[in-house]
Amino acid sequence: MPLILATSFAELKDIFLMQGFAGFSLFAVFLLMALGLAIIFGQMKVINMAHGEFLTVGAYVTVFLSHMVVNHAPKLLPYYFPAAIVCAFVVAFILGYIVEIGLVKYLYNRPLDTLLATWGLSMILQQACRSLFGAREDTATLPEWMMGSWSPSEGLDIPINGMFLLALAIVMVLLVYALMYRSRWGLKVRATMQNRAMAGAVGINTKRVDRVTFALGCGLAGIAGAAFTTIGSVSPSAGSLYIVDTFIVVVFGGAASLLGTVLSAFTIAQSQSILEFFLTGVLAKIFVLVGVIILLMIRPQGLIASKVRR
Amino acid sequence: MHTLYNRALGGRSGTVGLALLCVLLFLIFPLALDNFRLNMMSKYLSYAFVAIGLVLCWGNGGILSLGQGLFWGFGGYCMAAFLKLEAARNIAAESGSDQIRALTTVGLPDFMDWNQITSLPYIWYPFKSFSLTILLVFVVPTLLAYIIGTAMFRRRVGGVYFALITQALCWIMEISFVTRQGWTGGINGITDLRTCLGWDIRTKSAQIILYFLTCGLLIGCILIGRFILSSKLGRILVAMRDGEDRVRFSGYSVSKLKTFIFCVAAAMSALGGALFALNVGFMSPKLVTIEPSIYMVIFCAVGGRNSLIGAVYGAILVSYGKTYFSEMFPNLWYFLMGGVFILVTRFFPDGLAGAVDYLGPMLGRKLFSWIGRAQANFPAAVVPIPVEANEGR
Amino acid sequence: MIAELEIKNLTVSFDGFKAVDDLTFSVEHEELRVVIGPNGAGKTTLLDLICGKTRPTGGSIRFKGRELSRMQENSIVRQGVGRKFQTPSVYPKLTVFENLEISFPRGRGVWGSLFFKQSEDVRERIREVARDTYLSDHLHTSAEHLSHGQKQWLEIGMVLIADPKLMLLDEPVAGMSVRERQQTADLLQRICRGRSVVVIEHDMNFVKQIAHKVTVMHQGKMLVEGSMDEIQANEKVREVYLGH
Amino acid sequence: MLDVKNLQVAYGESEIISQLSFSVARKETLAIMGRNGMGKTTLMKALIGILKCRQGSVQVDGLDVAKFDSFKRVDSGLAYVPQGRQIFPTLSVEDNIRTGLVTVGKRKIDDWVYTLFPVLKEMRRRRGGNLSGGQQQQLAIARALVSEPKVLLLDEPTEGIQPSIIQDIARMLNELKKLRDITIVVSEQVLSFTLEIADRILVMEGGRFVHEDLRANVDEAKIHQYLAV
Amino acid sequence: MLSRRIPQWLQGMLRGAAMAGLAAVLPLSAHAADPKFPTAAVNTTGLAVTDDVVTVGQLHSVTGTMALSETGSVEAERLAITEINKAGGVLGRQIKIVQEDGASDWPTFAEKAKKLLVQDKAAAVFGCWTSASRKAVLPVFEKENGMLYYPTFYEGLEASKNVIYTGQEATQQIIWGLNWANKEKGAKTFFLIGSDYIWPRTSNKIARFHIERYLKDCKVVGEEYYPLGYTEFQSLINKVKLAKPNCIYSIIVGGSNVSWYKQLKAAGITGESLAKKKQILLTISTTEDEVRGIGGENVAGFYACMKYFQSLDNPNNKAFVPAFKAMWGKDSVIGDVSQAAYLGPWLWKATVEKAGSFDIDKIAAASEGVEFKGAPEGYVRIHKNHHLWSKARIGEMKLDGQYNVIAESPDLIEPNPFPKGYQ
Repeated sequence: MPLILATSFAELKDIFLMQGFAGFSLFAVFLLMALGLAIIFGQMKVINMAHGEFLTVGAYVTVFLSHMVVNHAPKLLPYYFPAAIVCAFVVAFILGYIVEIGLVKYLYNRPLDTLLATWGLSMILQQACRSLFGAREDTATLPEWMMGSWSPSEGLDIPINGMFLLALAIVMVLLVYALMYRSRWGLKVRATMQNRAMAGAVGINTKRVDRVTFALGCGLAGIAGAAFTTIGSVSPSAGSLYIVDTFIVVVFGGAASLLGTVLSAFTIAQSQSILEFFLTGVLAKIFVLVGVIILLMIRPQGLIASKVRR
Repeated sequence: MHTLYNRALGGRSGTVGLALLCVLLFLIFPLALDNFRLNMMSKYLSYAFVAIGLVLCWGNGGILSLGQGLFWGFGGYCMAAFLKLEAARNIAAESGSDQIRALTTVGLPDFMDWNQITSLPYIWYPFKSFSLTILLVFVVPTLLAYIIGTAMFRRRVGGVYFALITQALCWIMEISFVTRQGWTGGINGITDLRTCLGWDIRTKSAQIILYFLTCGLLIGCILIGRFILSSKLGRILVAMRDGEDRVRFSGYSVSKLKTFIFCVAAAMSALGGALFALNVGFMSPKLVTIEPSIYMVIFCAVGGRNSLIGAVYGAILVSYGKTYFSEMFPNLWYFLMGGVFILVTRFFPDGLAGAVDYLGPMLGRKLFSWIGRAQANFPAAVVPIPVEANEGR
Repeated sequence: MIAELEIKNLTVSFDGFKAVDDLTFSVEHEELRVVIGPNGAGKTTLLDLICGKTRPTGGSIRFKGRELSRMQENSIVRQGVGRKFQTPSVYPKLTVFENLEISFPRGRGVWGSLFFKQSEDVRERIREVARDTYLSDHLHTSAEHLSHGQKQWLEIGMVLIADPKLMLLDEPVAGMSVRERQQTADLLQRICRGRSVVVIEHDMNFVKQIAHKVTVMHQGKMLVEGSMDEIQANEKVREVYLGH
Repeated sequence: MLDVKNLQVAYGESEIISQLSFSVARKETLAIMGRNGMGKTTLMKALIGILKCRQGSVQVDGLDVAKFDSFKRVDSGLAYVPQGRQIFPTLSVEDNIRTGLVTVGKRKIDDWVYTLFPVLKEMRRRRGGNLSGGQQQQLAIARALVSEPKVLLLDEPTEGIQPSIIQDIARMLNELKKLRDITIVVSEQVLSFTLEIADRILVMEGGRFVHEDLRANVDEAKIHQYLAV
Repeated sequence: MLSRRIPQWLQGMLRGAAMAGLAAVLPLSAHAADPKFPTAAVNTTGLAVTDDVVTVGQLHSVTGTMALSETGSVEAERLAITEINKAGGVLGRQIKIVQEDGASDWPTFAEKAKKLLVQDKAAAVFGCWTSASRKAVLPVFEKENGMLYYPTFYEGLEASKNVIYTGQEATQQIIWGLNWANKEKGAKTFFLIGSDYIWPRTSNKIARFHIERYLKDCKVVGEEYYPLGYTEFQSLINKVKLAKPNCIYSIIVGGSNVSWYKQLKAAGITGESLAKKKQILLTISTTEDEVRGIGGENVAGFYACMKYFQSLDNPNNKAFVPAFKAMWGKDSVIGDVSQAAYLGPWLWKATVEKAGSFDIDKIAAASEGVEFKGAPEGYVRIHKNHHLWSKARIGEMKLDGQYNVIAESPDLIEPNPFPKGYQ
């Protein structure tokens, strides 16, 4: 790259720092997307093709709130975003709860059928968003503090929304970890997902666990949707763009492992970001996907697999 | 002869089902549909090839591929490449505009001109020959399926993982095709296909002939599918779906068998893709990617994942449903299609064929009792109709 | 006499846990060997290793002088090794006849199975095996409708029809009635003519009936080997296994 | 303590258990014996609610639980140790035991559990799936016991377990009966084990009871005959 | 905005229903065939033209990813048709619309185009947005002899008897804009960015050629493409920072726009910061329609080169904007493409009246020289090559999502879809 040669060393250092951070913020994006699916697909073995649409729902909730705030209470603009995240979670959670009762609960142990049914669901949700909010793109008005960049030195700009995403992703991972592996509720989930009948026979209300777990996964997607309004647009079909990436991250990580999901999101994000810098966006995407598929062929169980004699 | 009757036609009940389909395809549709709708039917039927392939590899072999669009697309692109080159050779005679004529290099597809490609890329050379194209239509996708299948099944990647990986492969294919637009026509695809060996495929008569060609090849694929399923291989497939290890320890190479059936499905898909290019005169990366691949699985699921004939009905019904709903309710048809998918998976996991198996005997009994009564009223007049047509499937 | 099956220093570990630990073991021609041992002693893992389901971490498995430990499962089967699993794995949706037909050792390749012709000798052989395994009356019953014991027999039949030189049977009489056990014992006596058989079993009465020689495994290692009487007299065996 | 009346259980068309009635007194240990396929496991699954009963009532301490889901039955005082143990393989031993604590709403595993099953204390950080069969059996019993049941259902606890551990289990159950106010229903095929723990023996065949004996005057030969045919 | 968009959705539906009702009722009550133009004379090829109704097709994506871009065109075309109907229709005939959904899927476009022409016998079709959808339907229109009014600015390299291109072809938009950047803003180095498909690629090719050949001492320092719908532009932004071009030339399309501009801002690149370093960002793809989705605060200070901006100050536009808002809600915005879509029905009406016939061949022949003086962009005229003569303008983005028009080409620019030397 003759370009690089023409630039001073200090500048290069800044660019590399920023590029490294670009990888981190992509990592945060992947992680937020994949967390909900890691629960729904990784634990419950439901192939939820409508996962992207739950993300869209969360994003629309945020946009809706932002318009409300702008129109009716502009003073709250700097503070509304955390509330929007909570609302996005709640709405997506409730929607997920309803979907579990109405559809998913009939399809446990038929993973490939969940794929087809949730594909239908995703069409319905997309159209519902389109009918309610219009086909056009919309955007959330962000609080001023979340826009722009943090510039510790001249030439070095670290995007604030990227930092926010990264922080949010880390917090969410820790919360999910605590919930799944440190709480009694997580114990119930893990027991139920391993052996539904037996979990019932030791006194766990498995139906409720199923409903809440699925809804939780959807709620996490809602949070991801809210977070994405900081970097992207909202449109009815926005969610469907992420679905393949999300599945790749979860599968590559080793479906049932939270640590695996984190590692895989990191690996994929950093390699894509680095390749993007030296190649072009499309080539980077192709290389990363092919690489992941080859690795999955060598190691079908994913990066981290639980080793146990069953 | 007798074994052939039993194996390819599937005995009596199979023959009846096939005969009904033939009547529908060769008589009722051509008589009842106008040329426009008949051409659409050819399009639907070219999807049915994929569905039949999926019945073999998913319904019977337990291998769900969400990447059938890949093979369908390769078949289609191979055929489209040939047709495009022919159109490009005749551009001077065909084009409506002097300017286009003046600016187009004869023998070079128009999109290459737009991308400043001055000579035909080497990978396009084989498509100058019709026979080589036909060969490639089958060889390229089958070889691809062989490579994917061998790599994945050796490593025992199966079930959901296989489905998701093939889906990703589809996506890779789409973005590569889009980005190499000088070679592939990019996101536009290969459009404006005109003649095949000098025969204008856009005329009414050509479309009718192509319709019958499609139907004939489709029936051929059903027969091949029947032949495979009725062989020992067919039973091993079912056995493999239910207990892979046992098959392995009966001395079979599971990965080879799986690869074989996956290749068969790929070849059938490719044939469908090639026919699509002929019928529609068009090939696009939009047809190759994830969404159509899922639709293809849905055709198969709606028809009944175990039934070859059901797959054809599934493809016709879902595609027609999509056309009909979107014509009637251009703003709301997503609701209707989505609802259909949910209802089918929820209430008819075995699709139409399952519903027929379930309802058929019941209707048969009703019919029988009705005939019985009729006979009681008119003693010698009515000969009982055999009711076992729907049984034994 | 040269041993048909020779296992030397075989080791396999899962996640640091050694399921089979430096095991050396051999079976002779036409011998019926029974392997006993407490749960988790590595008996089933041993069979998995021989038939290729599990790859060993170290050591060698030689059958008739050929090394098996690097072969694919289906190649091992073609060397003449047949395996019956602990929980009977038959094809539930197929009939007894079809189950046996699939297991018939001809037309195992892709093209072979596609153009496999069900000739009279095949049918005759299927009937013969069905007779041997007491299933003559059920030839056209779906396997899912058989009783537990009959499924066990069917699976033995499926292994038998391939005429293996070494049969590995994991708990063949589990879930059988006493009468069925007797019939199975007779069957095994017949089977081991012309081939070697390795059986895993818990039922000591049954073991007494069939075993030529007994191997006791404990914690992945061989504890003792000998006739049933010697085993029952052995102090160590009493300690770990029979208890008091 | 446990009263079962006119119980009927079926898989699809075929009825496995029909019109079965029996009752177990407080602190009594009832053994249900019979060969494979005679309906013992079906009965157990129906009692804990993994299988739905078509008809009949199941009263635990006077409360009819026949229409309840499994978890509510556990709440009402039933506990279940299934055939084949069915511990949660990727959960640690500790977590496996904790799943049983869900109904009582406690977090901490009481000391008596480890007193009763010392081997589980050693293994408490291991994954359940990596335990040996006998250890898994103890784990499954511990998991059932921590929910402080009134009635403990044990389905073939000796199946596939080495004889020495079978002895241990029998000893442990007898100790338990002394320590706690517990009623036990156990299904078994091994008569020697049964005789060590049971107060009363019912023999099951074809989904109904065909023979009853108190331990005091058990007719071993007769029961052997039922088990043997 | 959104709080009142929910009722707007209902309103939209009601309006649609009302319009359908209008179309159904009006002809009955209205006069019979215009005696000057009997149906037999104006429709000799069996189009769906009766004594009082003429059927046209409308073919856009209302579902799928492209629906967000095409909605504006659907609305503008409906407005034009409603206005024409109110003004007495075309040759005394009311226009009836058959709407079809292209579903963002090119093969579907081809299928629906064929349906409109073969089954519905539509006298004209207003539709398509992406180049790919146009390429898909083009053979159908040529084969079945239909008439398509295509609204989007596009790459050129095409001229068909059966299409009227109401948007600008590449040279009308690119060359004048680059000259402006070079002369007025002193841009010497350019970084070309685009979505990965034919329009951005072809446009950038023309741009590169123009920069390297015709602009003095100018060069292209980077050229990058990203897939449609892509949302991660940080690596690209770093590359741009490294290259330090005077002009970031952006042809990002659709949903990616929002991510692109939001991430630019987050990386510290704003109109203000660029101005300090004597840099500019010039786009030819981001209309007011997109800016609404991006948020004006993210794009303020960037420049766009187009032929129409909503803020354009002329009498036609002063009437057009309120009419549009009255029909589609006061929050609606109008972008370049929507305006071009609005021209379609009017140009068709003028052409039909000029030809005195609905016949496709006659319309195709009569199109040359047809003018529309009421065009919101000012004045347009159809060229022999079926493209429009039109002006080019530069707008500067403002915080409120509107453009400030800061420069305008003095004359109408001749459409030249096959520019010599540019390929």
